[in-house]
Amino acid sequence: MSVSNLLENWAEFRHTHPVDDVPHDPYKWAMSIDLDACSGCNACSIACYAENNIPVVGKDKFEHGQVMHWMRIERYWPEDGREFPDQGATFLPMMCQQCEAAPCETVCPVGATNHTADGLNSQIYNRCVGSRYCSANCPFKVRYFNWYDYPTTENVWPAEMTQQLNPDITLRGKGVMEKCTFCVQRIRAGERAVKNEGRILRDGEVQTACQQVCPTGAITFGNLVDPESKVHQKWKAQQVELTADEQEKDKEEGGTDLRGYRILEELRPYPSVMYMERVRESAI
Amino acid sequence: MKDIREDIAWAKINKDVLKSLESPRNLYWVIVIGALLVFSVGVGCEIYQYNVGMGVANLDNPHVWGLYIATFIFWIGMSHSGTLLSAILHLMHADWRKPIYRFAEAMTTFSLMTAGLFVMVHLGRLWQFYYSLPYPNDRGLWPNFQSPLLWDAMAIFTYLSSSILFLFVGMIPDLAICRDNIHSGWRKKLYTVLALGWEGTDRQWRNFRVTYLTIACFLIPLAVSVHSIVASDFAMSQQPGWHVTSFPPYFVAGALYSGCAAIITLFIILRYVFKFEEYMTLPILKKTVRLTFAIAMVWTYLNAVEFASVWYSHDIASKDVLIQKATGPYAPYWWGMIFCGSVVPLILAFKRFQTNIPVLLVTSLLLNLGMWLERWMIVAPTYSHGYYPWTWDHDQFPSWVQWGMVFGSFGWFTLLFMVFCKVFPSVSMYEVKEMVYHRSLASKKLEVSGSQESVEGAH
Amino acid sequence: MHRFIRFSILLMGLFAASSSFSADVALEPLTTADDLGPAIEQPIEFPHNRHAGLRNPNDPSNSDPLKGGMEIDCMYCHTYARRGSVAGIPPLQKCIGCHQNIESVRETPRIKKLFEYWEAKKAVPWKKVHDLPDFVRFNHERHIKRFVFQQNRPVQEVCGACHGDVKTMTVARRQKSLAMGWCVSCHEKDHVVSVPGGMPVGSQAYWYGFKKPALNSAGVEVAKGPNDCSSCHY
Amino acid sequence: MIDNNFDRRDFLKVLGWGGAAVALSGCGNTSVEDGKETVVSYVEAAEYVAPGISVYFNSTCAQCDAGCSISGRVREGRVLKLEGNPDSVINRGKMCGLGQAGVQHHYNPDRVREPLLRSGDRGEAITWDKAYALIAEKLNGVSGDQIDFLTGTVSGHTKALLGNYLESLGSKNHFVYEAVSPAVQRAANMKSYGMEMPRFNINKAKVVLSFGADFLGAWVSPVHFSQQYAEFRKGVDGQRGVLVQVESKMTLTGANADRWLVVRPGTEGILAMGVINALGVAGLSLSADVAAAVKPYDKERVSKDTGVSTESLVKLAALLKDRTPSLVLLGSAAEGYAHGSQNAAAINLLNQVLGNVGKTLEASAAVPFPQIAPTIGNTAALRMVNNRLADGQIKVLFTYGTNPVFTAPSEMKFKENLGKANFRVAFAHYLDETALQADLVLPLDSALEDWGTLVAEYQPEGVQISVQQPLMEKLHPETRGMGEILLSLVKQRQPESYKAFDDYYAYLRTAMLKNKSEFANSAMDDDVFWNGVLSAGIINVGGNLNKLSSKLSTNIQLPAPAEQDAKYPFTLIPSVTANLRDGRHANQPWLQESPDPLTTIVWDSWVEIHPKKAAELGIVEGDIIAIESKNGTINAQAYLFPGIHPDAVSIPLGRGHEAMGRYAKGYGVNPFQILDRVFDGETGELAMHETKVKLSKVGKRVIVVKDEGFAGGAQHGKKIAMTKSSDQVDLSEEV
Repeated sequence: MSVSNLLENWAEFRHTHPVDDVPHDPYKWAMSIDLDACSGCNACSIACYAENNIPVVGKDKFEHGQVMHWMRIERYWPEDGREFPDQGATFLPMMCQQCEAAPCETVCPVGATNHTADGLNSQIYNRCVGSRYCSANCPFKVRYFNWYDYPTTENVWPAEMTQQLNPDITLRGKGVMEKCTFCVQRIRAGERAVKNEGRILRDGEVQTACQQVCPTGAITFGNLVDPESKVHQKWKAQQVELTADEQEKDKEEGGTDLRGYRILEELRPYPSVMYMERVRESAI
Repeated sequence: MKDIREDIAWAKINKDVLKSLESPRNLYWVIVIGALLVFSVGVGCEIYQYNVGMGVANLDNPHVWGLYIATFIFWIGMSHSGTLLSAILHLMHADWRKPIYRFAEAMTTFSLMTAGLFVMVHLGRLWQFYYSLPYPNDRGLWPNFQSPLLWDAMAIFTYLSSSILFLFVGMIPDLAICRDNIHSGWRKKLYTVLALGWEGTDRQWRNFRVTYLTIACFLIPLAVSVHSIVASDFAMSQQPGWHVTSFPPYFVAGALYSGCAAIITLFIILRYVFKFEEYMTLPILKKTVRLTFAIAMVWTYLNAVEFASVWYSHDIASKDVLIQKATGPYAPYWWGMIFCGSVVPLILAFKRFQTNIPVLLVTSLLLNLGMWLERWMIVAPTYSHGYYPWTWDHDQFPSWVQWGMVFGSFGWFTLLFMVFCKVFPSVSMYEVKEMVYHRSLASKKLEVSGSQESVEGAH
Repeated sequence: MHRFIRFSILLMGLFAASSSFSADVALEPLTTADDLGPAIEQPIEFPHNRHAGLRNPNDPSNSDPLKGGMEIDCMYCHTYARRGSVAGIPPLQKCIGCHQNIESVRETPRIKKLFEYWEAKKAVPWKKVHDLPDFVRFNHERHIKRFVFQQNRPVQEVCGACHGDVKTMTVARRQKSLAMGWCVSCHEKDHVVSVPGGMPVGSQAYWYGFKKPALNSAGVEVAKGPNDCSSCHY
Repeated sequence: MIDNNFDRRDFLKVLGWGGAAVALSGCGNTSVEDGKETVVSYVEAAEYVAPGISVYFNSTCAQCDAGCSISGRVREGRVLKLEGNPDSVINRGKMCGLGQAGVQHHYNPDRVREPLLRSGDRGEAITWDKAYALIAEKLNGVSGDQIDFLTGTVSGHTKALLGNYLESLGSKNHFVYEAVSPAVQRAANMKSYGMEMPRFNINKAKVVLSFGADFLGAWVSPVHFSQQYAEFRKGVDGQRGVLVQVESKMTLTGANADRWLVVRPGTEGILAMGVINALGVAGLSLSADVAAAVKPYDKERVSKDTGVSTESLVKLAALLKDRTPSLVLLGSAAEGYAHGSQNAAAINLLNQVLGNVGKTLEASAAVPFPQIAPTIGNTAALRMVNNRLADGQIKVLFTYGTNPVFTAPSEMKFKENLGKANFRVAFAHYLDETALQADLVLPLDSALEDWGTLVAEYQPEGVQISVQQPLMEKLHPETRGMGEILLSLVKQRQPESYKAFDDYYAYLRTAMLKNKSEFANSAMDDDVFWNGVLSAGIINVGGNLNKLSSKLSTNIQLPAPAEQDAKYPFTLIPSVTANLRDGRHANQPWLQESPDPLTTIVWDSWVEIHPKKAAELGIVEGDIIAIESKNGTINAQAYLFPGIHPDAVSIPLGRGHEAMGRYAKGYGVNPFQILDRVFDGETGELAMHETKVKLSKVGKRVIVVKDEGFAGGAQHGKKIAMTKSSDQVDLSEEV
């Protein structure tokens, strides 16, 4: 990439979210998570460990806040001051929201995290210098830094356990940032496979590890620009727009009976993950 | 009281200043060895951190920046002293700056060099830092020009090279004096080379003045921009407590503030160590102190502006962070910053203390402590208490590795400074001569006009 | 004074001009030059030239091993290349499959060694010649499908684009730089989408987003390779 | 000649796997390298084995007994990840966290690698021949009734072979012990429905009232129930299902309930009776004897006894009456008392009164081959073996799939009694607490290396026989499959009848082929059939559909809630977590680091105390608390947990190992140790919730290692995890 190339294509390189002249085509990966279905069982999180070579840091490092779980399950209690949480807890799977206008992308000094044309917020490990500015600017704090060289740390991957490592993913050494990738290795493999067949991916052909394992099917993943995809239909039914910082439906007086929302969308990162509110029975 | 005696002989100025380059006193060696030891603590910590990983600094997710960045801003701030004294006051024709600007400029250069180290040690993959430099490479990649961190790197690099240039250019006539007064050894060779054949001709002086003025003009916007850019590392982010419009002027004021405080400290130390009482006189100190007080009040005002704008805005998250700073686990440090930064300088308002050396030494150290705390209080609490409550983390405390490197940086700075003082004249001889000359002219004028007055009165 | 200001402005302009010029032009030769890798010692000195080299037109029976090759298709042995990300080394059984019927070379030292491995049921510890860094995900299948099948180009030309002229080598040796800029220089080129006789492409998306296929000046549909970092790094 | 005809068993025997140095360098190798690494190459390779291409093989998850069928991702001859097999009716392609950690069971660095013979305090590696000879020698002259097998739940052909071995020894002493097992419920179900484990159709119910059944976490077949739960939430006839959970300590299921009702420990039965009473009041017609039986349980009394408000009780009854069908479930929280059977009977009665039997409760199919049907464990078995050991009736004891030294309450003195047996053989994957006491430890293949079949107790549709097959070559050459060992042992006794079988694989294949007609068309070619079975990983047979009887029993004796013990004022609830269960997988690091869903604590045990009670006692989070029962004291960090009855404290089971390797040893405490020795009156099961404890501060405080941050579970006004009331949503418009 030369300077003239940079200048000529400046507008293209700097597109961080789809605009009218360059829409997402043919892919925009997005997710929908139904909190009413999520039971908080943590299977997705463990699937993520298994798929993405996430190190188990151990008790001491966990205590220091250096855990690496790309997907964490948050547990919220109702805040109405009752003696017992008699409507249970709310579980929320939180991982990189693959924001369309991601705060992390603009600040990285070396461009190690940037937006792909298929709507992912990619993290290029080998480009990362470890300034951690991306994490500093992430409103969701879903980026995890390799504070130690986990591959060589004792008891993280003893010799036998190295055989479990997924060879499709780079093993991250010390000093690089990492985060949920929407299982980009599966997306790329899928894209390659269908290119050979001369078509684009159909809904369900690529599953993320968390989606695949979720016993209650709370996680839906797919191509948002494909009208056939479940995720497209869900977003549409919930009237959630990718590039809105306040949803049209939320402007109605008294709210709506739709459950879809995105977290911290008022900050305008345009997250690619839509959550659907938990429901609690009113008759009891 | 006069800020310099107008009857100092020029030869004496040369002699006094050149003496400071010669045979170091024991005290000098004590300081150098002490500085080396302190620096080696920092080096040891860095070696450990480099080998084991950033985790030993006890940083965590989301607490990804710590004392390194806070101290980095601190040192960048310190660097503004030299620019202020040499460039700004030079343009304003405040000639009392003349005996002290040289070391202030040296301070600029060295604190920038120290600050640069912190950018380095804070990188997770130090060995790959060159990825952030824009140079044509085999990968065909450029750094991300949108990132304030990249602007930062460029601004600091530019500022560092300009201030070295400024320091050097301003020193040329003095280097020639050194060259002419020292007759053998490596010093002779060094000064001969660095003096660039200075002979003191009119033409040389004329060109010298213009060059110096040009660089000074160039440096002032640079100094302002450097700290504005450092401020934009924070202000351009989206985080509560960082995303503040008034950060650039706030940072610049803070920088000038800590720079002035550091000048007072070094003024006192140099005056004592090198016996520069005749040049670094109390009236000059007094002026510096008054300047410091003024800047302290500006800083306090900007602080109040920031708090007020957060308080009266509807930015709940920022307000939360502010409340956390004042009441949470960081409260002692935050109130410490308010005390050191806004209350302690009130001492400087009293005439009695404006020339009281022990009080000023303690005060200036406290001011700098306050400014250092300020930087830490900008960086850390936002991490502890960001947008996302689940990740709030209030018990992160820097480990000894971080403290060690902060400590070590003072050793590094002192070391550089001490070496500088022995190699280069830390008081500008030609400008002091100028000052003495101007003062003698002025007093003659005064005598003449005074006598006329009395003559008139006699009439 | 004005002289100095003018002079410094002139200097700055010169600096800006020269640096942007150098940044602009320096790249091409930097990345496309051949870059010969070190010679590698393999457990068996495999003669690629004998297997893949061109036939000697003067020797139709192909009896003289020093004079000509057998023009075996690269993918006859490196059969995984069209199926997966790695081209792979054929299983020993494939070598034996042919060589047990070629009596003429049965007693040569290399083939004897080969049979020793086979009898011990031990895989030959071939060394990697083209070993990309661990964070690079190169996919052979896509490149083979794109250029051999869809563009109908000769196999040796397509493989040779990255592996060099292997048919002239004994033990393979890296000839191309394989550095990132070198890869990118090819991905930035316009490649013809399809040719008559090539595999039809269907409604396939050649692009990821911005770089859609376009008609070039000759009216032929061309497309560039993917240019996202995360196409190869994840 | 080249043999291209690959035997199915050899598919993994690919030599020269070059991944030994599995790219641990990560980002280290930053430039192109030449000639440093070796290529993955094979001597012979089947068509489907290609470098860089993953192959999926179906097998069965052995992490618990639910029988989920899995699909293992295999590449370059090593298994990388376990995924669900979509064809399995039990898990339909889904998995739980525990199941996925199966790879860490397989690759665990602390596995036993060769047979170990006790020599003083150490284990000495011996050969298998020597081990078998030793067993033969030790069994010589010992009469059959002095030889006992203590195992965990067994099923499939392992069980059949084990039965044959016992028979050859002349022993009938096969005791099946599971420390965490719904055994009381089975007995109660048998009485009420004529079946131990009927089918629960959560997805067909409009209201699920669960008395402590953690069906989303650790109860019976959680992955299957989670899927049912998802359907249930989406709605039956457009009406979203309502979950009401009754328990004293919130489980994962309780945390997902629309209404979580906290009850005084042990009063679940009273509440069930109270609900029946309230249903009667609300107008549901009750038969005379039921009405009579529930008469004393008017809402005021029930409210007073259980702590549930009368208002909630009335609302609950109204909901149950309005929305049918409903389903009442019964879990360990209700079973774990001396009157557990009575609680269970009352809860089953509620189900019957609501008319759920036959609608949401259906008969399950019986396994057509009783010799491979699961033998389900309980705690009564432990009690019997312990008594036999104490009385010196056991000369040779074999243990398999269970860790009684860890899970038996210390008051039973199981460890001491174990010493009274002459010869103890442990079949073990790891040196766990029980294996450490053994004289001979026989190392087992991991579940991913072994052949076998598994039949789950809970069968959602017909009967699924899950086939277990190796996903890769043995990691350690000197381990053996359980079936393999049993075959060798039984060959010692009856060489003639088993000489046809070279190995367990041959036995398994023959045994399956023998019943080919049951599974498929009997005319099918043997190889075709067998390969089909292996590729599917499961066999579905219709099974004999039983009929569910519904026998109303109103003879329920519920004791009044126990008065608070002045000395030991708290009830200890040993909680079963989804990931760690009874602790047999505590050495799998993913499970240790996976935060407990409710407290988010990792790598350690904790004691849950209600914040109100904690404030009374001056306890804050992280205080080390001594929890003292009559039988001992354990120290654990305090965690203030709103989802627990103030008179109860809870400690999770599964941690506190003193053995089992680097990831388990020394993390947390083991509440099994301090359990009181109280048994259910009818079934003799250990009443796990009957332990009374007192708390005292030790005077130390630690930082609780957990994922939850300073803000706890609060959102501070940010819209993060949102909730809507069901009358505000319209689920019918959703996709």
